[in-house]
Amino acid sequence: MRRITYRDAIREALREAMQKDERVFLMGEDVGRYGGAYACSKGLLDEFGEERIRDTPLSESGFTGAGIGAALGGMRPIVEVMTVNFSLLCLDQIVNNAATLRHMSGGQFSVPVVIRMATGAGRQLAAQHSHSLENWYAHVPGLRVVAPATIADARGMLWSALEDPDPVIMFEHATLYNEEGDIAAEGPWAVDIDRAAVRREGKDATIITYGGSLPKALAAAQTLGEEGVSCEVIDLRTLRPLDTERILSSVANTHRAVIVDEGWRTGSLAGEISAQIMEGAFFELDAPVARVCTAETPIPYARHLEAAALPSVDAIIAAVRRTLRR
Amino acid sequence: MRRITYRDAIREALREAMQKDERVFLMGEDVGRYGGAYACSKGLLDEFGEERIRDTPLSESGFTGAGIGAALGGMRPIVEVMTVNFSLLCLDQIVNNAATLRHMSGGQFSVPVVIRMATGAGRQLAAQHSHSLENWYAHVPGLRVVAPATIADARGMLWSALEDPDPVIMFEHATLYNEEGDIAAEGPWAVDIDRAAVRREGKDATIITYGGSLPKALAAAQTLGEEGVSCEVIDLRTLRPLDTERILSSVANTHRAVIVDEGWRTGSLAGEISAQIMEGAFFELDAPVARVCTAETPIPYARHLEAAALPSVDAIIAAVRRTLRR
Amino acid sequence: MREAYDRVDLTTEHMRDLAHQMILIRRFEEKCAELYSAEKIRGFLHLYIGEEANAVGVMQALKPDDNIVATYREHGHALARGLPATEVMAEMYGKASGSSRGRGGSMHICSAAHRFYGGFAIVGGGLPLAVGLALADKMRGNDRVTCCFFGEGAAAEGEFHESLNLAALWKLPVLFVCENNGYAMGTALERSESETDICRHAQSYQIPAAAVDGMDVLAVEEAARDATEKIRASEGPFFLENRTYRFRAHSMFDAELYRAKEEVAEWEKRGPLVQFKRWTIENDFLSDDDYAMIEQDVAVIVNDAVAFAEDAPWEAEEDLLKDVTTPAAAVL
Amino acid sequence: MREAYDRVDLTTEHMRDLAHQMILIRRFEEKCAELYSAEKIRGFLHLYIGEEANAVGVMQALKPDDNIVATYREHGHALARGLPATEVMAEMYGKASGSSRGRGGSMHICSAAHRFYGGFAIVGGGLPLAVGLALADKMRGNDRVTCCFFGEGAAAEGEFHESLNLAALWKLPVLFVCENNGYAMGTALERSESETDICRHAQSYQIPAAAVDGMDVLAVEEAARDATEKIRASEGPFFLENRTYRFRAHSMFDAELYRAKEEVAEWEKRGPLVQFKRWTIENDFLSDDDYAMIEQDVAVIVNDAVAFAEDAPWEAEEDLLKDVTTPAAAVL
Ligand SMILES: Cc1ncc(C[n+]2csc(CCOP(=O)(O)OP(=O)(O)O)c2C)c(N)n1
Ligand SMILES: Cc1ncc(C[n+]2csc(CCOP(=O)(O)OP(=O)(O)O)c2C)c(N)n1
Ligand SMILES: [Mg+2]
Ligand SMILES: [Mg+2]
Repeated sequence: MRRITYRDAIREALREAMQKDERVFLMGEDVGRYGGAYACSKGLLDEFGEERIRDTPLSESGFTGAGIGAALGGMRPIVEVMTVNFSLLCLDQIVNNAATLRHMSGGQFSVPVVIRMATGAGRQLAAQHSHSLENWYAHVPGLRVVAPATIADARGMLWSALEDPDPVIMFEHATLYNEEGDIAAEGPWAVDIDRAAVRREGKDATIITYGGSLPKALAAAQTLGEEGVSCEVIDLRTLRPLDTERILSSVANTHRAVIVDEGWRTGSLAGEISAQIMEGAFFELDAPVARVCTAETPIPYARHLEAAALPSVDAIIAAVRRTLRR
Repeated sequence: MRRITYRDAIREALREAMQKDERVFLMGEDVGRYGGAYACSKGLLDEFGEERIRDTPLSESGFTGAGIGAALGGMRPIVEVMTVNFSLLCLDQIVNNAATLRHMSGGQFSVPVVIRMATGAGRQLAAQHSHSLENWYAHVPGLRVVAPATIADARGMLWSALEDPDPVIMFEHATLYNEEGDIAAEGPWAVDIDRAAVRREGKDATIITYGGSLPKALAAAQTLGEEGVSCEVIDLRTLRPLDTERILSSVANTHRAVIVDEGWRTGSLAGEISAQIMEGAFFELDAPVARVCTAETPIPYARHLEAAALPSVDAIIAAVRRTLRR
Repeated sequence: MREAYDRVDLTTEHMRDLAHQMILIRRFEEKCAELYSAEKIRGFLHLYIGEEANAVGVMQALKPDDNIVATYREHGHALARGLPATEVMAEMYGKASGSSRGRGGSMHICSAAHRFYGGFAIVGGGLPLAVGLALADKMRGNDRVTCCFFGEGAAAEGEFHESLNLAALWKLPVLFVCENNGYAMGTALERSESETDICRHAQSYQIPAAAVDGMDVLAVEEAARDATEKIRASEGPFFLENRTYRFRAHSMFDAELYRAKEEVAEWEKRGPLVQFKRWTIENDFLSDDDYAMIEQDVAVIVNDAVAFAEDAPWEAEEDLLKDVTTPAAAVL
Repeated sequence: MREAYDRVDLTTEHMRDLAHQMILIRRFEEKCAELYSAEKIRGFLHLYIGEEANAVGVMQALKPDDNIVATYREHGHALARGLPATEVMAEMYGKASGSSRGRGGSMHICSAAHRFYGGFAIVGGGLPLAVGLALADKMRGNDRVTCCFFGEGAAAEGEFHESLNLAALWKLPVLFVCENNGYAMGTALERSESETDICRHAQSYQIPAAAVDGMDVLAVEEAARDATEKIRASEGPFFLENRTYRFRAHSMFDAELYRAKEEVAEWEKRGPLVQFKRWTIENDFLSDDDYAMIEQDVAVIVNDAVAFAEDAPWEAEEDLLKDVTTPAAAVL
């Protein structure tokens, strides 16, 4: 075992992919000389050169579309859109082109591109730099959406995503990059991105979450555990397609569920999951499924207001208690 | 009473708004000389001139942002984005600017812009011209989202939207423009856009829908009614903020609900509504809430495939029967 | 048309071939218009009638291995590229034998075999893809040109700006072909661009650009040969502005309130078919009989296409979800 | 700096005023950097140090009634526009007395009273808004200029292209000020633009453009006066490219791997404060004592700002959802 950060894990995964497959290259704003807005690609320019660690102009639609086109052309591009906030400028390319090409062409073309972006709030970056739009992407057929929440997944998911012949959106929560954790000294690292992962087993209630909210969910489960409430914590890991089976089987055991999602409550992925539980496990439920989401406001800058807007460990604990009527 | 089409109703509403308030103007691609992609503004150029019926270049982000800026500057712009499919090019302006400005400025600025767009499938326009992304917009704090489903709402909602001091997104389902209906000879037309509308009363099950799916829901309710199943049909009318109260009170009476939404099932607004019923009326439910949505595929061109992908009257009837276990 | 054309193979064979292609596109689309009224074809139908010289002329300069990215007005490009009229027509019918198995329709004609990437219906949306295809070729050392067709209306879109800059910055082998037919739906160029000289925009990215008479197939072929030669040599993009005109409505829903019949009539006099026919006859390349023959051959092709489409099977409804994602088996 | 400057009011008062403003911005931001390390200020902090001559010079040409749209690097613009240092500092602290009640922070300084629309953190995102503000003024017959600041990195964005075209096409009173500091984060201009002469881009939309030495406050003032005069006369946009340099890191997270210390040192020699100080002393407008006085005054202002921010109250948590939508009461 060795101790590395989530950021290191992403960087290792990038290096490995570049070494394994010469069709792989990384493109995006400041991935090269700057070393990446979150320093994920620091050092890679020296190792792989300008062609494969490709700095782009500020042109989200242009270079994301170019990544999609390069994938069509036989490459395996990794496009880094600095943050999901800026991806609002390239949604046309992702939704109208990447997600539809296979279908529109009657199965003639595939688009094996991986588009990485940082997501989420928690760093006092205010209203234009704190979105969590995972459910927007999870809504779109033709895309796969993944969200590594652990060091191991950060290390392993990229390669699994590159092996997918279709476009994959990879969300990296900005607050995770500095997280440290133990990881095996050597691979294999590949992750099964068709399956959700149980991060903690439990029998009284199921907490379903992903990405940046996983640490909060585990902390809540820990505290509740000390009080004798045993929570199962499910890390969705892949947001599209959802591992509904895993969700339902857990709820069938615990009969109670709380979904934690940093997206704004209305229209959130948490809503979708609640609906799927309604449809697939209604008669198993002892209490209504609860959601802990972000308040319905653009994210404020002030620390205390931002904290009040986002899902908190306390809010998760309270929600679990409510479903248990304790 | 007089008989007009949904398109006529939109046009009358545009004329009335232009006449009532000189700060109002219409801008968008081909709204002038062409008469509007859906002919909604036909004739208005002659009446109001180039300045107020403003043709724009193909620059969705540019002219939508300009509409937002003009609203900041004291005008009351109506921006027409031909279809929601093209709005993928101006989401940055709508989400990062229009929806956040009031908040980011600590309440100093308001953005009284109305952004109209056609939405939906059903006309064999295939994968890039058939999106229903209502839930994307309904997810965003700072926006109001409305969807006139009837001739009267098409006639009245625009003015109500213009009276809202904040940005309003108005979705007009492309299959509704040719719908005909009776409407009062004279106003007032203004619609209460804070409330959902009950389009048909019933006691056995509640069908919740909006926009282009309302006619399908009513047809299903009609058939079911003939079989002795009495359905209440709720037209959400405003997709953000949702009239949760109205939804819950109806479900409290019928104890059964089916949601019809042309969005792709996963991540749909239907999921949000199902979750809200879970949270607010769980103990009232005699059966799990059902959803009738669009299949998880880009919309195919072929008529029979497109029809198979979209919510149908038969599918709604079947879903209601299932919730009634008949 | 002009006296002389350099670097165009001025033989009877080639002239016949060009005439055949342009006439095939014209008759094929005239038939499509009929079939639209007959409700055999639905959705949007954007006719290329009047603009045939552009697709046909440009394709002469492209090799089978080059890539093509087109718009929703792409029937002409597809046929000129050699897609079988049968499969294109079947696609318009929405049949399983269509080039996109009926999933694409008129706006999304595609053929991997012809490196014809489609059929893109978001104005400007094809440009970034073309840049990416060229980037892949450059990185893999393929000697290939990516030819991207779009209308002058697309020039106002941000994606145009971003794509031209990337192509020039990275010296990518892209041939940008702007089919300037004067209108974007009902919006005349001067109402959408502060600078109506599109070439000047291209040049502002350091991209060499040339304007050509898009009603003269030989002029277009010549310009395209120049352009592709420069691209293959310099590995940088080139920009062609083809001055042309759309004789028909934008789509079947267009009432054409924005232009005068006289204007259309004026341009029709300079139509690519009439001009070329006159020129080839005056210069003794082809005779009236040759043209009669061509019309006969074309009529057969169009009729066969319709027959094929009529008889073609519908995709099974159970296969609705096919082609949303790639089956693991198909992984390369 | 030059010998002579036309149309700049060469008086001791004006020189003192310019010096005061530039020094205020410099000391204010130096303090901000300290406070960031002390964790009083959080989030992103983009310092304007080295670029002060641009905001200060341009503001001289603007009237109280003109509109301003800026970026996330806008402390200098806010102060030069006259926003109280107290409210700006309180905003950085996230306090309720901040210019945006603590909701915006460093990147979203706004003031309706100063027609300072903010503080926009999406690169290029402010340009369409500026076009819209100018459109409103033109339609309402207001004699007003909208001044839009952005960096050279924004020039590659589609929104830049669309906005310049609209402003030129509709002849709107917009002053585009491109603060070209050579880098977009770590990306040098030549790595992001195929055409590095930004003025040439502006001209390709038929927008008159001029490049000016952004390290010379008098040259900037002069150019801005020329520009705004032309705009007010012709009712069309004007484009200024200010050649300047950022002395500090892009943000507090930047390791500056992409440029050499020597390059920074070279530019620092031409710093706007040192140059102006030398020039005003050599030309007997100001003395060392004057500068000592200015530093004293500025120190007081900065200290008061910090004291104000320290003592300012926090917004109540219950008010979290305030300012998401407009209370009916506030409807105009
Ligand atoms: C982004 C986008 N906006 C609007 C439309 C609707 N639309 C389809 S074609 C067209 C006009 C395009 O004109 P041009 O680029 O000149 O091509 P032409 O149709 O003249 O061949 C418009 C506005 C679209 N398809 N995509
Ligand atoms: C659309 C978008 N993409 C990326 C970013 C991240 N980012 C913030 S500032 C910046 C560089 C901008 O450079 P420039 O426009 O030259 O302004 P400068 O910072 O040099 O003043 C980048 C890439 C952003 N904020 N918005
Ligand atoms: Mg055109
Ligand atoms: Mg810069």
